Amino acid sequence: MIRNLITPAQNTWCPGCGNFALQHTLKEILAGMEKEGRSLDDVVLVTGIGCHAKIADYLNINSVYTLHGRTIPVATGIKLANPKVTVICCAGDGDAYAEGLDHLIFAAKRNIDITMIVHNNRVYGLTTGQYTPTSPLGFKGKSTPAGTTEYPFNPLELMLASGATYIARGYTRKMPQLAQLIRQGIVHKGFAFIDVLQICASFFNMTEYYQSRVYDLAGHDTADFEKACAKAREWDYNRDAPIALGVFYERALPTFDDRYPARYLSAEERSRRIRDLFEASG
Amino acid sequence: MIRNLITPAQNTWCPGCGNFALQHTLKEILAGMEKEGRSLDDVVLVTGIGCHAKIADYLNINSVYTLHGRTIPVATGIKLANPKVTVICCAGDGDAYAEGLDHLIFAAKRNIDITMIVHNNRVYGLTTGQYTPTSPLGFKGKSTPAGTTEYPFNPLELMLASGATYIARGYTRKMPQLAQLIRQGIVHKGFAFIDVLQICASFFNMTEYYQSRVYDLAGHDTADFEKACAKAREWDYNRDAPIALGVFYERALPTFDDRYPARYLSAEERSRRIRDLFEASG
Amino acid sequence: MKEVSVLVGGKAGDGINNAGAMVAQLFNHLGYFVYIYTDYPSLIRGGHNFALVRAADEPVGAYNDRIDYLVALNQETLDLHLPHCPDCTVVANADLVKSIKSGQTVSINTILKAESAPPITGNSVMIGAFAKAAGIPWEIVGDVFRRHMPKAADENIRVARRAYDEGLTTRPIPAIAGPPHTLLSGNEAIGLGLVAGGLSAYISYPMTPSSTLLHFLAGNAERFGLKVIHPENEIAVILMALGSAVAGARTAVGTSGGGFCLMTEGLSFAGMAEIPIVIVVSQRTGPSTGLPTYTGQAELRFVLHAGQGEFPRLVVAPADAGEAYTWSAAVMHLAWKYQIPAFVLADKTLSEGTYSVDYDRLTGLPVADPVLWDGQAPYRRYRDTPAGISPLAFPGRMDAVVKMNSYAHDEDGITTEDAALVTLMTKKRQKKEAQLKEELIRYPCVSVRGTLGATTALLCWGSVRNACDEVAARLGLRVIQPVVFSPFPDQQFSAACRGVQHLIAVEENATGQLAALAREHGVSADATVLKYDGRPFTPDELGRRVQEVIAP
Amino acid sequence: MKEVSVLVGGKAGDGINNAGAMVAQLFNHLGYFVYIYTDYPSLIRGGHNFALVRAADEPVGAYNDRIDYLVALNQETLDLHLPHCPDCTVVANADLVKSIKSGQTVSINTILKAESAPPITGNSVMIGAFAKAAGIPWEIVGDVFRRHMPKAADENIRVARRAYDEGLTTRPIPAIAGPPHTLLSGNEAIGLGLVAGGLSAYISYPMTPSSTLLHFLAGNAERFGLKVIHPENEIAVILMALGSAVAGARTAVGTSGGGFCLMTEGLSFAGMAEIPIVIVVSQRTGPSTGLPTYTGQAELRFVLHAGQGEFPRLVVAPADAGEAYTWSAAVMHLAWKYQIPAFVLADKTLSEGTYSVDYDRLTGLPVADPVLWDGQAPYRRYRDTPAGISPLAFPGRMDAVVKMNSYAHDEDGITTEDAALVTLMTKKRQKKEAQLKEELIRYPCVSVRGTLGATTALLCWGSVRNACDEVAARLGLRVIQPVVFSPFPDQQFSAACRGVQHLIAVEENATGQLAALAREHGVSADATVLKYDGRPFTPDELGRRVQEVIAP
Ligand SMILES: Cc1ncc(C[n+]2csc(CCOP(=O)(O)OP(=O)(O)O)c2C)c(N)n1
Ligand SMILES: Cc1ncc(C[n+]2csc(CCOP(=O)(O)OP(=O)(O)O)c2C)c(N)n1
Ligand code: SF4
Ligand code: SF4
Ligand SMILES: [Mg+2]
Ligand SMILES: [Mg+2]
Repeated sequence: MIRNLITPAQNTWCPGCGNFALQHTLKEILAGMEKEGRSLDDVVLVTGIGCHAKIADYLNINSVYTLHGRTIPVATGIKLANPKVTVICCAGDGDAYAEGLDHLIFAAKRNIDITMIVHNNRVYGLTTGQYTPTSPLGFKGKSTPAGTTEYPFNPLELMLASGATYIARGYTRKMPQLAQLIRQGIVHKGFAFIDVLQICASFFNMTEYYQSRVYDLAGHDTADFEKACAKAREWDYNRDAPIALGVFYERALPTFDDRYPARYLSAEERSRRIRDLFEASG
Repeated sequence: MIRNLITPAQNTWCPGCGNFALQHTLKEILAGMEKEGRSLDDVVLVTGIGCHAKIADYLNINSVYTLHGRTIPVATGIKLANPKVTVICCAGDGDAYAEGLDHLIFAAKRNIDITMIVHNNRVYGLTTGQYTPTSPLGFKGKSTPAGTTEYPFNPLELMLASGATYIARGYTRKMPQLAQLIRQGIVHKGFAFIDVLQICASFFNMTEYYQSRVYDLAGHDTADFEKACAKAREWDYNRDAPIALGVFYERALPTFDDRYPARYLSAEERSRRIRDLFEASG
Repeated sequence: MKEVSVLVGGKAGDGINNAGAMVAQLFNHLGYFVYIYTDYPSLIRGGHNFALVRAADEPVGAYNDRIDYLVALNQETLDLHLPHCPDCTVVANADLVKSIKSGQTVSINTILKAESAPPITGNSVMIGAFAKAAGIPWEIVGDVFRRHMPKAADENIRVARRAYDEGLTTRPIPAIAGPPHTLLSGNEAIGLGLVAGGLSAYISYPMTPSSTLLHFLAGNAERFGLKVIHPENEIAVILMALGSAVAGARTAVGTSGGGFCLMTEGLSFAGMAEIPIVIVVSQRTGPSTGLPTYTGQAELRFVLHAGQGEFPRLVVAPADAGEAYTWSAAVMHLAWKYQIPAFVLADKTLSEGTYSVDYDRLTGLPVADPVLWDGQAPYRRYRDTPAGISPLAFPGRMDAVVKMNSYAHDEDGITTEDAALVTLMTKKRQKKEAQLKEELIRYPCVSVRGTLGATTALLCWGSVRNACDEVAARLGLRVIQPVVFSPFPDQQFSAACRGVQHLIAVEENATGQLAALAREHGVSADATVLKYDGRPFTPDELGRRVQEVIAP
Repeated sequence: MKEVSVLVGGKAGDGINNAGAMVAQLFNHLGYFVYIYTDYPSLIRGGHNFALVRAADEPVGAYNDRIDYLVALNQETLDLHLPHCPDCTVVANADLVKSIKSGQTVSINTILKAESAPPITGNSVMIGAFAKAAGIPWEIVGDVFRRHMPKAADENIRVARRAYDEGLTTRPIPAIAGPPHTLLSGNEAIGLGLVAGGLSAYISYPMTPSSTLLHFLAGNAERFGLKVIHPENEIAVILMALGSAVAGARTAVGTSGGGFCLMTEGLSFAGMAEIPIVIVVSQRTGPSTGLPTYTGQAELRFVLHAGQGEFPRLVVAPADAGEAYTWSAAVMHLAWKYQIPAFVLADKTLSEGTYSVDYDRLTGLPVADPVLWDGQAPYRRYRDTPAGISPLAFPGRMDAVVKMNSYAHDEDGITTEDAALVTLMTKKRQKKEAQLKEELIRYPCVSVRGTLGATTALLCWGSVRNACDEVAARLGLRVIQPVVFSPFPDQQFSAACRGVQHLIAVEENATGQLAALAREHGVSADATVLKYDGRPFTPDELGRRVQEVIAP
């Protein structure tokens, strides 16, 4: 049964919001999976809290609409308990890079087999426009009306330093490529990280800026760590520079979930072993 | 008045613990500062919770013995409120790399002018021997009796990716160099990060391993970011490789605390401005 | 009570809040007391928003069911609200509403085009049209624009004027004698109170409904000499704030329940290490993410008991902007005198509601002074004293070695595991609490209102008090509102309850948290009237529900 | 009661815990019930550690002031303890103690050298010497070594034997009739109970006194088919655990108060999203870092009210290993039936104390079954039902779209801000609580002990119950011990209090948290006996203090 992939929930993103592109892209990917005969019952979407996270209400698949900053540990728990499911996280940049940054680094370190999509609009959308860790220096948001005093960090560099095994950057106005990057991330066995430059129409509309700077990382050798670093550093989310889109780095490594094989015990076996341990301690 | 730099508190580190070296080093540095005419009243030591943190009880200077993982935000608050004081953090690796990793990255990003010394014994000492983010793959601790399933991360790489402006590694069995690295870190204007390979005699005694591998980063160009990355990657806290000690990277950048100048308001001025605002809103 | 209510509705992004604020200022300058309630979903554009402005000839702090004017920027506003106020006077945006039965319409598009004004001035058109319908003299309208919309005032005045001129006065509102007051939101009042209490740093991570306090203080950082910092998360917030306080700066943090969860470990640290800190918690509907933009009163017990272990804390829950201002200042002073964590417990209704405040008539509260070190060495950070308060010195102070500690510690701040010393230091902290409780006797910790001698009383707290006041006035009841919850003002509370035969707890939560707390302190409510859908009680609704339990 | 107590003392790193465990096993195999208390500072080597083994002919769960044997590995042990037990029989390590007035010494160094055994076997020397002094037959000693120190048993037996042979029997302990029991620490009992309740994943970050539960389950992961994970911090712990539960795995977490602070936001999420989770909180002395290795009971109120907003939770505080086992299993089952967060609230005394447990005589508690989805599409994760329990399905289940949500949501799990729906869903969660409260009537939620008809009663909870039992036996009192705290067992509690004229609350905290809770539920204690120095009440001390308040 081909299901309707969109729920009846009213969509409340602003006109022009990049989240529409992400939703559409995911919908297409899911539809594709279904066409290939995969059951969407085995897919779980995990979101944080923020504009991006509303996608949990809109996509008609299993979802866990978690807390601000906490997609990754929830996704990790799901994957550990049931390694057969495909777990996709949609997180915000406030979510993933501020409130819950530590989890992101540990997900990379562990190489847990989940796909992390960061809707990086470089602003807190839902709380009406404060700077995030990827906002440029001097960003005037509601919490920094005189401009921020911090440089942004570069999430791709952080992921490279943390051992992530799939690192990509997409852009909501390059949808075919975005779909390709996410699809490949889902297929990738291990932690797949995709930073998506997402247009926020209301609080930080970078469309013009991005349009003239983005280019496709065609021909880049994704197995070369050094080159990946160089490409990641080319644009630092602050200075003017060409902005590469595509897969920066990919490699194969055993996953965290693989290292915790399921071990089933029948209720009787369980009771017997408890009893044995009681006896051994007497 | 030259004060006694050691308190009467009973020292409870294990025989052979590398923390003694760190304490001695800090004591010498403090004594040196005093000799140069600096008042130690202007120095604050901020520690986490763990074996390392007992140094707060032992050194007779201002100290804040905080929470597990939270040296950095406390130190940041102190520095912001009083930019004239010198703030030194002593943190554990469980502290700085697990419980409180996010703060570490943000301290580097902000370039807050504090000195962060990580007593990296690569194990949770005080809680009797569990793995930390820098324990090697397969480490058998009490929480991982069958061996860990995670690669360690490389704190130097993370710091390079986070924008830290002073990055060094020391070793508790190379005390003169250690003293030099910390002294230089304190002098450095901005966030100074020093990962100290600290021997834990009870739960992870790596003395032999380190002795045969450490070497001095003499002649390394600390201004060269690429070279710093290469040197940092040489040993990944897991594989066998030569272990460089010294300053990996240093550069000048405005500090976070500099960007928040003190603005003093007299009580009357404050009242007047409140009143004005009341009037403006009527 | 002479009163009039205006509902301004439209979609998120239409500037409904601003329009409400301008309407309120019109009333303010006509001599009325005003109150504004804003209702909006958790989204940026498109959902239904409305602002309810209630004006009266006496102070009000709640909106009611009756609406006199409906200013509708779109059809949805009419569909949602007109059925509830069939007699109200409608002023609608002709561009987006279908035909209306009565009232007048004005075309925003046409007027903007005529004045070649940008879309953002659309709500000024509606304000102009409303002002005319209500017969408000143009001088007042122009004045209010110039004063309260100084940016681009001319443009807005032009479009408002055109709408004003095109409209008809159908239901004039008389001016009444009385000066305009200051209009402050609860969060602004808290912010100003903290500044009055000596605030020098405010640290916060955005979370509705506390975010507007962050925005307000960030916007006024220069003016008040503040450092306003928005760090990576709430754990950093509380610990940075504690560091700032350790160094001697009066510091506050603000958040809502979810963010406060992440501060509880720092809270307990403040309790043990005796670090003064003010924590503003503004409640919204829970549990968990809940309804971010709606109200609730379900965190009283959480705030009272949060953090491991036991330590003194001050918890104060003001009801309106005036109380919020005076108590926020007092809370800051008391936090510093007793070196304890202290709370201003608000809710969305208070934080984002706007109230008329008269600076000169605010009840001043005593100013508690901190106990500072006299310089007699050796400095002992946790010196035991008769009142348990150890004189303060800060790192950087000459000849003071200041050692703060989250472990059990001795008077010097050195870790101890000695049983007798642990007991002593716990008693020291308890002495501070006893002393604070004593000192608070001089503060109005329990507010008794309405018909003071009535034997039927409404027991309530926080913003709900305002609706209770009105119900009490109508029904001749007493209102008992504890403002301080910790240390619990037992004496004032039992005095307040004296003679009460029928006690009705009114709360915006599902379990009756204040009722349970009162039971713990020896007073049992006979009934509870609870509401937990995120919307505040209106006096009308509350009146009905109270009558049900009084005479069932 | 026939009883004997042995104190084994030395410095941290000497293996005092192990020595205590071996002494306890000797008594166990002599037919005694035993209890072990370990006292150690928060450090790895060098500080003073001691283990107190109390053996009796009836079950015991506390140590007392009287000590019969003092096994001293160093001089400090003698200095600290001998003054309090001048009549005890001393067995001391000749290498490290000065001359002793009475008793015997044995040189560990000499014996180890003679047997060329490693230093780690030093405490086996002392065990051998003690066994001889106490006249314990060698067969039992050898047996106990082989059974309970299987690694390197031979080496240890050799050194023990030599010490045994060199020593004299000075104060023989008679064997009594009775089989050996299982000796379990509270944390082991909790762990086994969770496994019995179907545990499949345990996630925890180390924190004393919960860490030994992590170590125990990690060490037995293979045996019980568990995934045991130690993540980066407690926030990750609770959220990973919730993810695991969402996917259908019975999951528990463990921590102490400071770590629990960081879990409170996740707790509220579990409440709203209706995710079953078991949270073990083992209390230590607070506030803040406090005394990490000492006990306390100061987090009852925190656990009851933690997390923003209101939602049903189950809170159970067992007193000994037997209760810990049976209730941990029940808590897991009930968490899953009601899809709620559920607590096992322990303290250091219980977690790290060791108790004799008889598997066959444990009171079995009912097994509550979860309500599973019947497969009738469409699946609605939050379907409202008469009891408020929505049938469970997990992601991966065919034809079920499972949507979980931390926002207020409709029955499908889609976010809502609708007032009526919000009210409905809050009521749904309240129905679950009401139903759980109903179901708990069949459980022994309040334990009434001692002289059941006595009019003077001790009101207590958690591990303190064991000392209360002894005092009650001596003084002829009733003991009332609530085991379940939420939902509060009002009916059983008032039944338990019937006829009580003098109620004395006994707690290891500074404010009397249970006393306050009882007041909230209509029962006032006449006096409180409190202790908050991190050391548990001994029956002797408690007896004295109770007598002071009974007859002042
Ligand atoms: C613990 C906590 N702190 C703060 C908030 C308030 N909050 C909700 S969404 C959000 C930021 C959203 O920013 P981002 O993650 O970038 O998502 P976006 O809205 O831009 O998609 C914040 C701060 C919260 N829900 N929980
Ligand atoms: C929130 C919290 N979680 C856990 C603990 C328990 N704890 C105390 S020290 C420590 C680890 C110490 O390891 P590390 O930081 O490496 O310091 P070390 O002892 O090795 O110097 C832990 C987990 C705590 N105090 N607080
Ligand atoms: S505020 Fe920005 S991110 Fe949020 S819905 Fe609007 S455009 Fe999208
Ligand atoms: S356990 Fe390790 S780190 Fe801790 S005091 Fe002993 S040797 Fe030092
Ligand atoms: Mg964002
Ligand atoms: Mg360590």
